[in-house]
Amino acid sequence: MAYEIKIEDKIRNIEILSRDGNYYQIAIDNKVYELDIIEVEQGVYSVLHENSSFNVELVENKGSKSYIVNTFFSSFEVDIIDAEAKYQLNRRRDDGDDGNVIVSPMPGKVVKVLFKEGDAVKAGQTVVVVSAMKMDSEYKVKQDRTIKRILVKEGDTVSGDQPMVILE
Amino acid sequence: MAYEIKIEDKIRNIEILSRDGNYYQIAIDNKVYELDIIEVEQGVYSVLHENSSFNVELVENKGSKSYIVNTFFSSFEVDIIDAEAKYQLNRRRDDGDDGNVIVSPMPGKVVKVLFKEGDAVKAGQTVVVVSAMKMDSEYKVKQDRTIKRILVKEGDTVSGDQPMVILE
Amino acid sequence: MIKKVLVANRGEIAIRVMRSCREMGIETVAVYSDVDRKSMHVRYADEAYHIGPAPSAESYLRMDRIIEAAKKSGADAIHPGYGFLSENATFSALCEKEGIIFIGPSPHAIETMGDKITARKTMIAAGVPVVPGTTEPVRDIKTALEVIRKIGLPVMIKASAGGGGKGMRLVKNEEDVVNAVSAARSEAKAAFGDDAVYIEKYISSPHHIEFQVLGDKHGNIIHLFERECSVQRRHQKVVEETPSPIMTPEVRAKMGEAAVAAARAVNYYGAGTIEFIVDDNLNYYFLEMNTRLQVEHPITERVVGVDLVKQQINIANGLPLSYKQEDLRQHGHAIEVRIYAEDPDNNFMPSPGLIKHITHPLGFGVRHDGYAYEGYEIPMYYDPMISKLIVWAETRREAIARLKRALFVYKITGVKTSIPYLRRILDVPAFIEGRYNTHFIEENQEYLQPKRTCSERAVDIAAITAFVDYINKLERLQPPATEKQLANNWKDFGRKRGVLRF
Amino acid sequence: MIKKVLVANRGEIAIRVMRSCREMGIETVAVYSDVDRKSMHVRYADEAYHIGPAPSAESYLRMDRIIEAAKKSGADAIHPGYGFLSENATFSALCEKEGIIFIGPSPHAIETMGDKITARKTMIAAGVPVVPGTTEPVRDIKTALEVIRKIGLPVMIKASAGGGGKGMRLVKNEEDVVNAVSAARSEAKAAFGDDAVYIEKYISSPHHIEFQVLGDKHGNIIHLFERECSVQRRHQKVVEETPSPIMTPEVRAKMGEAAVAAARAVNYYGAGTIEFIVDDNLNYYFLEMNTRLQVEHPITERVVGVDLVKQQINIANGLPLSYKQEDLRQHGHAIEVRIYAEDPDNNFMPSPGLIKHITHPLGFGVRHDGYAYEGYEIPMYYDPMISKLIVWAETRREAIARLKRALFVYKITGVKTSIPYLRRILDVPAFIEGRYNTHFIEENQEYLQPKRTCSERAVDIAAITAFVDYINKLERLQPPATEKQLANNWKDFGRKRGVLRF
Repeated sequence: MAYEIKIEDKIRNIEILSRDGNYYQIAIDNKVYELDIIEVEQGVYSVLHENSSFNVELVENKGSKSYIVNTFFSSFEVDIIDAEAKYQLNRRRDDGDDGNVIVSPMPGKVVKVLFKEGDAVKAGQTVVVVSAMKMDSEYKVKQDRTIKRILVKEGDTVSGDQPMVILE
Repeated sequence: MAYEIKIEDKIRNIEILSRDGNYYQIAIDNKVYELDIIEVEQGVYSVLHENSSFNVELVENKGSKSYIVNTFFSSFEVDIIDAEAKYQLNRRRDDGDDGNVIVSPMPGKVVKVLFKEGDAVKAGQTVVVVSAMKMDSEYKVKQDRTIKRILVKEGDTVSGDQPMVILE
Repeated sequence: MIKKVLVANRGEIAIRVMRSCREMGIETVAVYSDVDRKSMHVRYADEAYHIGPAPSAESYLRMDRIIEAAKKSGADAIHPGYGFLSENATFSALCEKEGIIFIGPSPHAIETMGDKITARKTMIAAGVPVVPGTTEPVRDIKTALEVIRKIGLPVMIKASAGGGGKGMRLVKNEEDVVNAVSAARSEAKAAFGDDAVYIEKYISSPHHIEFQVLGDKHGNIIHLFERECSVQRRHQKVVEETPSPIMTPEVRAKMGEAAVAAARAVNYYGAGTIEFIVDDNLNYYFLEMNTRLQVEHPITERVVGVDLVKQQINIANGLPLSYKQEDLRQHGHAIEVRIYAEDPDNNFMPSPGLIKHITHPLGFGVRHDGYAYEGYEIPMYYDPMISKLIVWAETRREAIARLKRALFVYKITGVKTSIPYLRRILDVPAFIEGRYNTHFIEENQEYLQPKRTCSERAVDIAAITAFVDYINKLERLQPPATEKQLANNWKDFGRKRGVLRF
Repeated sequence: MIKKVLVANRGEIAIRVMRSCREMGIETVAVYSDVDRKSMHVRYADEAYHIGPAPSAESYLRMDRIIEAAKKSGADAIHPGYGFLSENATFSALCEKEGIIFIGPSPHAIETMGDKITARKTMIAAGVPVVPGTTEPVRDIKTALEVIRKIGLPVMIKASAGGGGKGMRLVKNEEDVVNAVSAARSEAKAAFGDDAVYIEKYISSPHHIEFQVLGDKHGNIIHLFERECSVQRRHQKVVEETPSPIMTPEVRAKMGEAAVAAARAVNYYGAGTIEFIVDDNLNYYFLEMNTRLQVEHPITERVVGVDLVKQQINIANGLPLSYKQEDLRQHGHAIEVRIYAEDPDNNFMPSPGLIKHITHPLGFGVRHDGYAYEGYEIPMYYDPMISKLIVWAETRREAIARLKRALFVYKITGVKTSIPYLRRILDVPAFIEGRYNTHFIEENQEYLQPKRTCSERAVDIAAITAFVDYINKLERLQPPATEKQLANNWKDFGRKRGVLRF
C-alpha cells in the first residue's frame, strides 16, 4: 500500500515493495532503495544503503504519525499522511485556525499578559511574555488583531505547544 | 496488606503503612522507615532516608516478583513472596526437581556432550561442555548418577537458565 | 581538615565539586529545590536536603536554609560553585560567623572586586593596567566631557552599579557625547537608583583573555596561564580554549605577573580569575576579577594538569600551595564547548524538557562535565547549560579535529541543543585560523546559519526510516491474522504482563 | 596518503581506530559477522560490509573476504586492531601483494617476533638481555639436563611452538627434572606436533613491564616509556598502569634503549610493544614482542600525550616520525582497568547478554574506550571485554582515588561485569603500595573475595525499593476502582496507543 509522507515541506509518495527481515525494498517517489534497516536502540535505527552506514534517530513530534528525524547534523520533520491525517489536514485548512492562536513553543512560566480579552492590538505589539531558563520570550502579533480569549494568566506554568491567546 | 520478602536468604515481613506521593512509611519486620522513594530512570530509584541518598537499581531476575537489586557495590537477590509464590515454593520443595537438572547458567554454545541417555556417570565427571566468549565451562555431576534425558546436542546454542540434561 | 562539604549549587558544577570531594575522601551534601528532587546532584551526594521551591530566590539563594542544612548535616564547609551565592560577600561572612568554612575567598576580596570602581582603583594602585578612563564615578556632564577629551574617542559609558549591559553606551562621534552621557545616566538611575557612570576607552577589536589564579592563606599566589574566551554570544561565552591562539610567551609572562599582582592587591586566597581585555596588538587591560571557579575551568585543568577544586579545598583547609610558579607548564591544547538546552535555529529559544536519549562521545582526549541523564526533565527555572564537552590534543588543529569527531556522535534527544551550532563554529575560517575577537559571532553570522549539509540520499533515508518505524508500530497494533497467531500473542501478552521491564 | 581505512576488527578497538581516522579526515569501513549487525563499529563507520557467520574463523579471520571488502569499498589501507589478524604475517604479506597498505609492521618483523626461539636469538644478537636459557630448540633429555645444570634451578620448560600455557612445566627440584622434560615434550608433541622445547631460568617474583615503541619506515625508532602489567588473572591483564611503581629513571632509560634495540633488530616500523620480565632487583629480560597495538595503549597515550593510532597511520603513510626521543616525557600517572562481561563472584563465568542500562562516570581525568550501548546484546562468540576505563591524575595515589570515584558510579546492568572485582583490587594493600608482581591475584585471593560492605540499612532499603517497585507495578495492572477512573484510563489508553514511545 502506498502512503504519502511529508518531509522538508514536500509531499512524497512512499511504498514498501518488499521486505525480508531487516532487508527492505522501498520506493520513494520513483526512486527505489534497497536497504538494511534495523532498530538498534529505542527510536534509533541503523540503516545500510549500498554499504553506507547511517544512524537515524527518531523522536516523536506530535503524535505517532509525526517525527523529528535526526541524521548527522541535520534534523527533519517528517509526517506520515494516512487517511486520518488527510482528513485533519483538510479540516484545518478550512478552519484557518493556526494564525489565530498564540502558542507557547516551549515549557515556561507566564510572566506578563499585557492585554485583556476584547482589546485591540497593533502589529508588532507584545501580547504575552514567557520566561524559561533565565530568558524572557515575547510573543507578538504580526498584524493588527483583536484578542478573543486569553487562556493563561500571569504566574501560570505553560507546557510546550500550549495555546495561550486566541485572536479574532 | 503485609507481604513476605526474601533477601539474603532470609524471609522478612514487609508492609506499607502509609504513602503520600513519593513519601512512604514502611515497616520491615519490626523496623519502621520513613523514606522518599522516586523512580528516576527506568528501573533506577533514588531513595532518601534521614537525608542519606541511596541509588537503587532494580533488574528483573526471574519474572516480575524476583529482582536483582544493586546498591553501591552490593548486589542482592530479592523475591517478593505473594500467595502464588508461596504455592510454587511448596510445590517445588515436594518435587525436589532442582538437583536433577543440569542447567546452563549463561547463553553459550554446546561444544561437547560426553554421555548419552541411560549412561551411568560418576561423581565429578563432566557431562556437558558449553563455550561462551572464548571460555569453556564444564558441567559435572556431584554424585554418581544416571542420565535420563539429554535435551541438547553438540553445536546447539543455549540460552541462560536452559535445562540441558535431566538426571535420574 | 574538612570532612564534609555542602555544595550550595545544582547542575553540572555541583557534581563536578562532589567528584573531587569523593576523590579526597570527603563526604558530600546536596541541597535541592522542589523541582530538583530527581536532579543528578541529589543522587550523586551522600546526603541531600530540601531547601525550598523552584525559584532560586526561594531556594538556592536562601542563605538561612543553606546554613541550616549545613548545620543539620554536620558539614564543616560550603562550596558555592559558580553563580548563585558564589560571589556574595554577605554569604561568605555569614559562613565565617557560623563557624562553617566558605570554600572561596574572603568577604573583603569578594567585595572589593565586586564593585567595578573600587576594583579599578585597587588595580591602578597595584600597577595593573586598566582600560584608560575614569577612576571616580562621574556625576556630571562637564567632568564627563573633560574625561572623554583626555581619553579620546571611541569611549564606553557604563553605569557604576551596573551589569548585564544596562546603562551602557558606546560613543564614536564627538557630536553624540552629550546625549550619550545623559542617556546613560538616566538609564543607570532608573535601573540601579544611582546615576553615577564611568567612562572608558573603547577597544574596537577586543579579545577576552582571562588568567586563572590560585592563592593560599599564607600569601602565596600563582597563575595557571590564560584562557581565551572571545567566542561570545550576547556576553555569554560559547567556546573557550587554552592556550590563546594570539598569545606570545612574553605577553603571557607579563599578563601572568599582572594577574598575580591583581590577586595580591586584595590578599586573595582561593581560586579566582582575572579577566583582561586585549587588543590586536596584545595591549592588555584589567577588566574584572571573578572571585570563584569559572565554568570554563576544565580547560586549564587539562592543559596544566591541576585539579582546581581540590586546590580550593586544600586552600580552605589552610594548606600552603603545593605548586610553585616555575613547576607549572601548559601541555597541548584544550577547547571547551558549552551545550545548552536551546534551539540555535530558532533564535536560541530555551528548550527545557525531558531528555529521551543521550549518546556521549568517548575516547582519547575527551572529557565531559554534565548532569543530565536519560529520563531527566530539564527544569525551566535555571540556567540552560546541560553539559560541557572538553577536548584535549597535542595541537590546536588536532583539538579542533577531535572536537568535531566528538560533536559528531554527541546526541541528546528530547530537547533542542546548541550542538549543531557549535559544530558550525568550528568551520568558520576565523576560528580555524585562531584570528577572532569578541565580535566573532556577530561578524560570522553568515557561516553560523543552519545549512543544508545533507545529501538527497540522506533526506530520503530519513523519510524512509520514519516510515518503516510507523509501519512497524502499525503492525504491532494490528489484530493478529490467524487463530494460531492469536494464541501465541496471548501467550506473549501473559509473559509481558509478568515482565514489565525490557 | 591514506584516504579510506578498513578496520578488520570489532568491539572497542574498531571504534578506537575509527575515532582517530575521523579526526584525520580519513573515511572508515567496518566489516561485520552475522551477529554484529547491531554492533557499534558498524554504526560508527562510514561504510559496513558483511563478511560471514558469527565464528571468527568464518568472518573476522577470513582474509579473502576482508580483502574483498577492502577492494569493493576502495579502502587503500587495512588496520587490523589487536587479536584476529593483527599478528598474522601471511595477512600482512597478502595486503602488500594486493596493493593495500597494512597498518602494521612488515611480514618479516611479525614472523621473526612471532616465533619464540627466532625472537630470542635475534635479541641475543642485538644485545638485548633475555632470560638465561637455551637458544636452540632442545630435542633430547641429555642436552636438557646439561642446560639446566648450567642455568640453575628453578627453570621453566616451554614448548617451542607453544602458547597459552600448553607444554609448560616449572621445575624446582633436581629429582623432578627428567620427568618434567619428558612430560613437556610429549605435551608439546600432542598439542603442536613438535616436541622441541626450550628451557629458561624461572623468575620467582616476576613483574611484567612492557615498553611501547614506534618506528618509521626511515629507520627512526623511539620508545614511549613503560607500562606495568603485573596484575594478571590466568595470564590475562586486568589492571595496567604507567609509570610502573617500581621503576627508576636509570632503569627506565636502560630498558627504553633495550626496547629500541629490540625493535631495530627486526627493522621494525609501526607501533609495537616489547614485553620484559623484571625481577625484584630490577633485572630485566626480553620476554616477547607484540607487533601490534596493545589493549592497554591508552595509558601511554594519556601520560605521554601521543595518539598512537594516528602515529600508526602516519608511519603507514611513509612519513618520518614527528617526535624525537628527547621530546617525550611522562606527565602524571594513568591506570587502565578492563571491564569484562563476566561474573567475578562465580568463577569469572562469562556473562553475555542484553545491556539494559549504562551509566558512564565522567569528569576530569576519565577516559572510556568501549562499544556497548543500551539495548545492545553482547554476543557470546567473542572476547568478553566490554570497555576500558582509563584514569589520569598527577600522582599514582590520586589516580587510584579517581579510579575509585569513577568505578563507584560506573553501572552496566543486564550482564554481570568485573566492576566490583576491580574495585576490590584497589583496596589491596600490595596494590596501594605499588609492591606487586604477577602473583598478585593469586596471593591476594583473600582480599579479592566478595565482601559484605553494606550496612543493615542498605539491605533494608534494597528490599524496600524492590517491594515498592513491585507494588507500583501491581497497581498499574489493577483494574481501576471507579467508573470515572475507568473513563480516564480509557482516555489514557487511547493516548498511549497513539504514542508508543515515552
